[in-house]
Amino acid sequence: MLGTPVFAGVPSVSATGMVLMSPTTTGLLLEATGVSKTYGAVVALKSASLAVQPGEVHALMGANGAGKSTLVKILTGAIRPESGRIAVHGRERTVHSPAEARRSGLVSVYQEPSVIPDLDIRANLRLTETPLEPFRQWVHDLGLKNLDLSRLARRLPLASLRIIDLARALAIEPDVLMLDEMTAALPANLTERVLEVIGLQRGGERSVVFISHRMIEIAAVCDRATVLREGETVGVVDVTAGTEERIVELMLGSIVEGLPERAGETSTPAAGTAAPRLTVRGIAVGQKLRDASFELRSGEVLGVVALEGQGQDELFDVLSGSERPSGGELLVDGKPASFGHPADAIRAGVVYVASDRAEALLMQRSVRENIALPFITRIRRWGPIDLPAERRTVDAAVKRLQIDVRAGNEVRRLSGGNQQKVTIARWVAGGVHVLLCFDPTRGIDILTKQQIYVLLRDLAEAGAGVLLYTSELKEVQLVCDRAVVIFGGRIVKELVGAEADEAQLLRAAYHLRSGAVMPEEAAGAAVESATGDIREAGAPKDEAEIQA
Amino acid sequence: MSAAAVTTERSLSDVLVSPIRRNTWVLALLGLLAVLLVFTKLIQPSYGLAGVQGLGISILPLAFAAVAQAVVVIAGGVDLSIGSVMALTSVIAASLMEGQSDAFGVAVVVGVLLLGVVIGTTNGALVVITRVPDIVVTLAMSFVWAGCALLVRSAPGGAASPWLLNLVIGPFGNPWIPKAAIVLVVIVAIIWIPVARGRFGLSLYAVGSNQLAAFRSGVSIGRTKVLAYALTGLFATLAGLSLTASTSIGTPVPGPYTLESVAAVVLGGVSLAGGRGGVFGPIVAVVVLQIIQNDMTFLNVDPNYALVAQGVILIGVLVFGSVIEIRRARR
Amino acid sequence: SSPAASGGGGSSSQGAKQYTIGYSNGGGVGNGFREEQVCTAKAEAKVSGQVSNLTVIHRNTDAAGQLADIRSLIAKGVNAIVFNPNDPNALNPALAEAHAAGIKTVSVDAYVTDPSTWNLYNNQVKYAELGAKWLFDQLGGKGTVWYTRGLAGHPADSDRDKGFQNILKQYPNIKVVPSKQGVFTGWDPAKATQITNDFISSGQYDHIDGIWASGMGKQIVDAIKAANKPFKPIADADIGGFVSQLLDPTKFPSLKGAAVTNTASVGGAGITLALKLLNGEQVQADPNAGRPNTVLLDPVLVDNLSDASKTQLKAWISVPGMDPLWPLSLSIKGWTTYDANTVPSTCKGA
Amino acid sequence: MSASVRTNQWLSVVGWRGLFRDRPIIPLIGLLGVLIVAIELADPGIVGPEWAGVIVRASVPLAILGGCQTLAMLTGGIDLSVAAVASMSGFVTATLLHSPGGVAQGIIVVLVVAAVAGLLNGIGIGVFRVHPLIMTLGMSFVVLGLANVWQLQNVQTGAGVPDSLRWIGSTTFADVVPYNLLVFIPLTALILVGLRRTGYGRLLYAIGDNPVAARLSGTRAWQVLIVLYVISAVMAAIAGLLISGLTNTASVSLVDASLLPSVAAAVIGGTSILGGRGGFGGTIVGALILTVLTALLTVLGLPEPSRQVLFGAIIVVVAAAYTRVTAET
Ligand SMILES: Nc1ncnc2c1ncn2[C@@H]1O[C@H](COP(=O)(O)OP(=O)(O)OP(=O)(O)O)[C@@H](O)[C@H]1O
Ligand SMILES: Nc1ncnc2c1ncn2[C@@H]1O[C@H](COP(=O)(O)OP(=O)(O)OP(=O)(O)O)[C@@H](O)[C@H]1O
Ligand SMILES: [Mg+2]
Ligand SMILES: [Mg+2]
Repeated sequence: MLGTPVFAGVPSVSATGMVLMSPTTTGLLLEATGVSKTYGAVVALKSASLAVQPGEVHALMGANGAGKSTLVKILTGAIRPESGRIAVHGRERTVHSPAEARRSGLVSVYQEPSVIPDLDIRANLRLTETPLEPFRQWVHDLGLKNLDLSRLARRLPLASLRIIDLARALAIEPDVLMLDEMTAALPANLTERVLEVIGLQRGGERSVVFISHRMIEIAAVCDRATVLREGETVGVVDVTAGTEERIVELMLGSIVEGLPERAGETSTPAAGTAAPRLTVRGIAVGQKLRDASFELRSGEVLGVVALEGQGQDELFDVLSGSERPSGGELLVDGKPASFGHPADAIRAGVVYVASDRAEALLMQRSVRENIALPFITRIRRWGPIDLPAERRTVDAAVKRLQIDVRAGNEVRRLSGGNQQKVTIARWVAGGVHVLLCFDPTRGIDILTKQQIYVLLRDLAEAGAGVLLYTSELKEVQLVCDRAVVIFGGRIVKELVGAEADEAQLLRAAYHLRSGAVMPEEAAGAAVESATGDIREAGAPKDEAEIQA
Repeated sequence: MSAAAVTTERSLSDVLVSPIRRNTWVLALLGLLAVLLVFTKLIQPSYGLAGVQGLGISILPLAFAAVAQAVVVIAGGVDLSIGSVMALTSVIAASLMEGQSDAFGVAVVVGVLLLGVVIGTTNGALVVITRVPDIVVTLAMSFVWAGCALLVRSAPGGAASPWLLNLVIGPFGNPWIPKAAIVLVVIVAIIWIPVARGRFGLSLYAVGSNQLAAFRSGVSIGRTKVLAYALTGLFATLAGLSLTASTSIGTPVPGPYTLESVAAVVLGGVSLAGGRGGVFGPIVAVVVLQIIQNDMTFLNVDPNYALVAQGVILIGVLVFGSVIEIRRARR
Repeated sequence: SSPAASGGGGSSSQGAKQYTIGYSNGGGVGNGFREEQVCTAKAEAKVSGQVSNLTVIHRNTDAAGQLADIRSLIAKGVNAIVFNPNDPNALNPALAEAHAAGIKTVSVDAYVTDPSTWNLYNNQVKYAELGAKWLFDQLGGKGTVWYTRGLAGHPADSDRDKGFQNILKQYPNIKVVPSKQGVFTGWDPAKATQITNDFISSGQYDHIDGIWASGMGKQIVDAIKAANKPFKPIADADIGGFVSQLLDPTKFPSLKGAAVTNTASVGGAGITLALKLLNGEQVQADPNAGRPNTVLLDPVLVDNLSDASKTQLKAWISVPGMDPLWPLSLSIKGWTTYDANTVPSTCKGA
Repeated sequence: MSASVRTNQWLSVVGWRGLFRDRPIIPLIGLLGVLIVAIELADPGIVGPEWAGVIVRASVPLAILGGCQTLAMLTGGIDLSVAAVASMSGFVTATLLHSPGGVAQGIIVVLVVAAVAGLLNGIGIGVFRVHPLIMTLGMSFVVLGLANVWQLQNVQTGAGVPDSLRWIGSTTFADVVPYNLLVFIPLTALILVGLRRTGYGRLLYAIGDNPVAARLSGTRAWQVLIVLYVISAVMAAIAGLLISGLTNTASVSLVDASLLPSVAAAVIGGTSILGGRGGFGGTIVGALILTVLTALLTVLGLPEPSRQVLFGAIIVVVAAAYTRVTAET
């Protein structure tokens, strides 16, 4: 795919595909066996093993909640296991803290950013004793330009923070680098650069443990994959063409049936004729979003595609009532609407699934309270709750999204994917007119993704309009009827869903003139010119920060 | 746009603008202070040397207390035992120094400062070890330290070494410069600036800003917190010694410094959520509060309405600040 | 009397207001004693006709805070400062500065050690001695006494303790509970009630014969009544609520008690003393005070055992409807010139 | 689709821990029991129905004030104005005793005044986003100042605590059951049910847990906060009336000494000062623990300094043990 190296021929351990805990070959860089961890009644890891050879990129695979993050946290000393052995360079170790792990050569980029929000980047680097020059070099290589080291971290967008996290880890020159869903929050252009950098590590001194739910990324950069299921290592696989199926099978156990190719296959919406649910006319937000106009019809899933910081955040903020537009007009079901608060939007039937779970969930409350939250917000609903009715509604939503609620007393105990489902379930439980989804499948496993696609199509079929921003371009073809591409705060292209393949979308996202076929190698050059375009358009500094 | 060099150089405007942008609140406070001084001169034309000298010595205990509170609040905690620690260290110092030589007095000051560090460390260690929220531990410890102060002496008394009084009372060189102000600025600068510049300072802000991220960045949360409390204990002891120095005695009953220090810290631009602010803002806030107090006297405001006015001003300044903040966020 | 310092502005001293006086009270906002004290100061300043401006600083603070207040009065340039000190020694630096600036200083309700300041206060040692002696005599010199005190560490409390211990030494057969140090109410009505309730419910109340109190007698008596326990002889201060209890045999049958005066009129007396000093008048210091420049106000004890003393108590509470937490003795002979009945109204309009 | 649940829950330590974590009130009650045993050991025979009545009577106002803190803390706030408001309410009611409307009028007036103070708190915190600690601290200055102005206006009206307040605040049924439970039990029921079973109660937790999420779900936090601080102030006023009845005293600073204990009652009761966790049940036990602890120290007859030291030390130990027992993993 995206100009990343083809599978390098790393000597494979075994061609049989699956070996339960491959008998240790000499010179393993990192080896963990029998690692277990429980949280109260929840067993996060039962018996996990991982063996990493020098110079390999090793995928750690598993469905949501399989225990991947837990294993990485244990390996880098962020939490303590109940049992298990960890050996680095063949020597057994107990790691008490990330700082200690780092001294042993183990460094992780965790699923959530680990940058101190109230310190500037320079201070963050000093805190972690990261050498400055290598850091700069890595930041540059990873495609983050014009990073101002004196900016406070809390003022930087999530994607920049992820890149900073990664560059910082690389600058430390670790022996084993663990990346927990590094690419989930990145726009396509940055993902590409990250994969490239990871690919370059292959065959060197350093090993990478790579976690991602995107099979395509695994195929692109990984040599081997360890698969976790329900806290247990169920297999180690050589990644070669065609092993995808095998990995998925291992991940999900016996339950896999053929995953539908296109979630929306069955539906052929009369998109052209249905009444518009949402009409956006000339919406602007300062300099960041300029003159956005489109229609979202009942029964339609409309994709939104953009590189990082092209105005999509502002668009969704305006539509969800979080921010007032500086100009333009909004119609919901043909009636003019003006949202001063998310409550206004919700009242009008326009609901928003935020991408950042930390932003959307009451982490210390139950799944049930989280899902039922929107029902009680209006003053009229402050009185006694009809508990049986609530239970019915919530149970239906939980069932529909197949949420694992065993740790549901407190949402923070759920795995990332299940948390994500809760954020969606909240809106599925009530009736929606317009569903705004901002990267809803971020960090979600392959099966759940399929469920969400089906769900979005179902909702559309039931009459809702769905607006779906996605950073995973493949999704557009899978679920969207149409897609619009935003660049520099403007809508620059509209495509029909079925035709919107990745190449098309990327080209549009970089705002390249159509017609020219983009050779994969030319991506870099394209980036340069795209950057130039933004400059001319006078995009403010914040947005210009991340340009591939 | 070619090499890495371009990407990370700081432009001149960044160097100049960002410290101003980051210290807007403190600068605004300094502005308020200037306005208040002019206002004071207008309502009380005779305001001059005596006023400034009185101001200098008056703010000393609360200023140190505010610095003490600021340190721990920056680290994401809060210390409700500052008033009690001040009382305890102040009675110990005054009791030991009574009728002793100057040299012994110096030894007492050093010893009491060390004790303050021990007290602060105890607070911090309890917070870290018990994992009970800071506010609970320090609230409970405020009873313990106040009780200890009463054990030391049941009534106010003792005496400060004369040199200690001379250290803070009166002018320094120029009659307009109070010694107390010099003492305050020098001590705070000597202790705080190296701390803030060093790795420990970074850790303080890191822990206050986001504990998880700090831990993952290799900061030892426990050690940082304990050290923060130790530093707070040290500054609280300096506040207690200023009490002894300005009143020449030790009082076992804690004064109103705990809550006042929290108020000063918030007024001084330190976020109670941790991770943001510095120690100089709170000092300016203390000066502002004291001048307001003086102006009430000059204006002959009825004491009860003065109390009301104090509450309204406290709220008003913060309402003003957050209205500005909300406006800015809208834009 | 004629103006001493100022350059002969007014020809007649009567009616010519020429002095500005500062008044500092470092604690007890809302406390009956302190509020009444400020009121008497205001009343005296008004009646004297010689005070053009009385600036009152009245807030809850400590000695260092009061130092700041006195310094701001100095910066304001008042002619005299009357204050209720938070500590006998702590204010000395500011008092010296005041003296250097030609400002007269008067300490009321407690003394300070500054040599140039005049002190005028209730004799707290004697307060305790009067009550203790009355109480121990009631018990025939033999029995157990519950010793309830004020605020730990407060100078008045320490003085009272001194007096109590003085008398205790003379009565070897009197036993004190819970200990010789007594129990502290903190002069906090709620805490006093709580302590009494605990004392009663623990059964210890049944074994005592009398109570010595430091101003919280009303709360103690109320708690005893609420618990349906028999009253025991009690010595306390002349607080309105307590004296009413002593005079109400229907609600408080067979309650024997004595009220010792602890007048809050020291505020007004302090103004008088300051004016005397400003006018250059000779002031007679109390030779028995044990310190120079000191005027001691001796307390008196009145019990509810005889008709004569009851008449005296009734006279005290005759000032219409005062707050029950305020002390009753509203004037001091020779030191206050206002009409006692006007004190409450002086406070009106704040 | 992952983790499996442990089966033999009750056999394991983890199981007990889990039980305590889900029902944090159980270890608290155990602790209260320990203190009661201690007091009985220190002074045999003291514990009995009458004693219990006295303890409950003293705990009720503290529990109500702790309830104010609990509600505020659930949203991540705190209410430092409760003491001033409570003192004001007892005091002003007393001064209005001889007004034409009598006690009833007095009570209505103070509840309205308290509600106004709470409203201003709520507006400052909810609309202007002033930190609750500062907003309520400032408000306590304002209320105390104004109450004192009122005191000086009214020294002549003959303040006295109304008999009805004395009855409800200090007397007991059959020498055991305090009448202040007549106020407390309905109030408790209201709060407990309100927190668990009403939309409003849920929103308090939601705002404290994650204000951004609450907002995105359509919660207008300012509405919730204004109502919260009004409720808190009204509860404080009710507590103030009971305290003035209990002590038969009306003073503008009557309740000051209960401010920090009210915070302590809430936090000992397991309410998180950071918001989103806790409840009123724990606070009630917390208030009982503090009251029994004070009684224990009284019974021990220690001098004041040692009592203070012990009081603080025991709170730390209690809170630490509690945290340990209910901790995760
Ligand atoms: N602090 C915690 N308390 C309770 N349970 C937890 C906690 N952290 C994780 N778990 C549980 O442990 C299991 C493994 O979680 P983990 O985060 O490792 O999954 P993951 O494989 O990284 O999933 P995802 O792909 O969704 O990120 C989940 O069932 C989760 O609910
Ligand atoms: N507390 C609750 N728990 C679970 N489901 C609820 C709850 N309250 C409402 N619902 C369900 O959510 C859906 C939408 O509720 P909503 O409050 O919008 O009702 P509504 O009749 O549309 O009100 P309005 O006319 O004011 O918009 C309904 O299907 C209702 O059954
Ligand atoms: Mg994970
Ligand atoms: Mg509806």
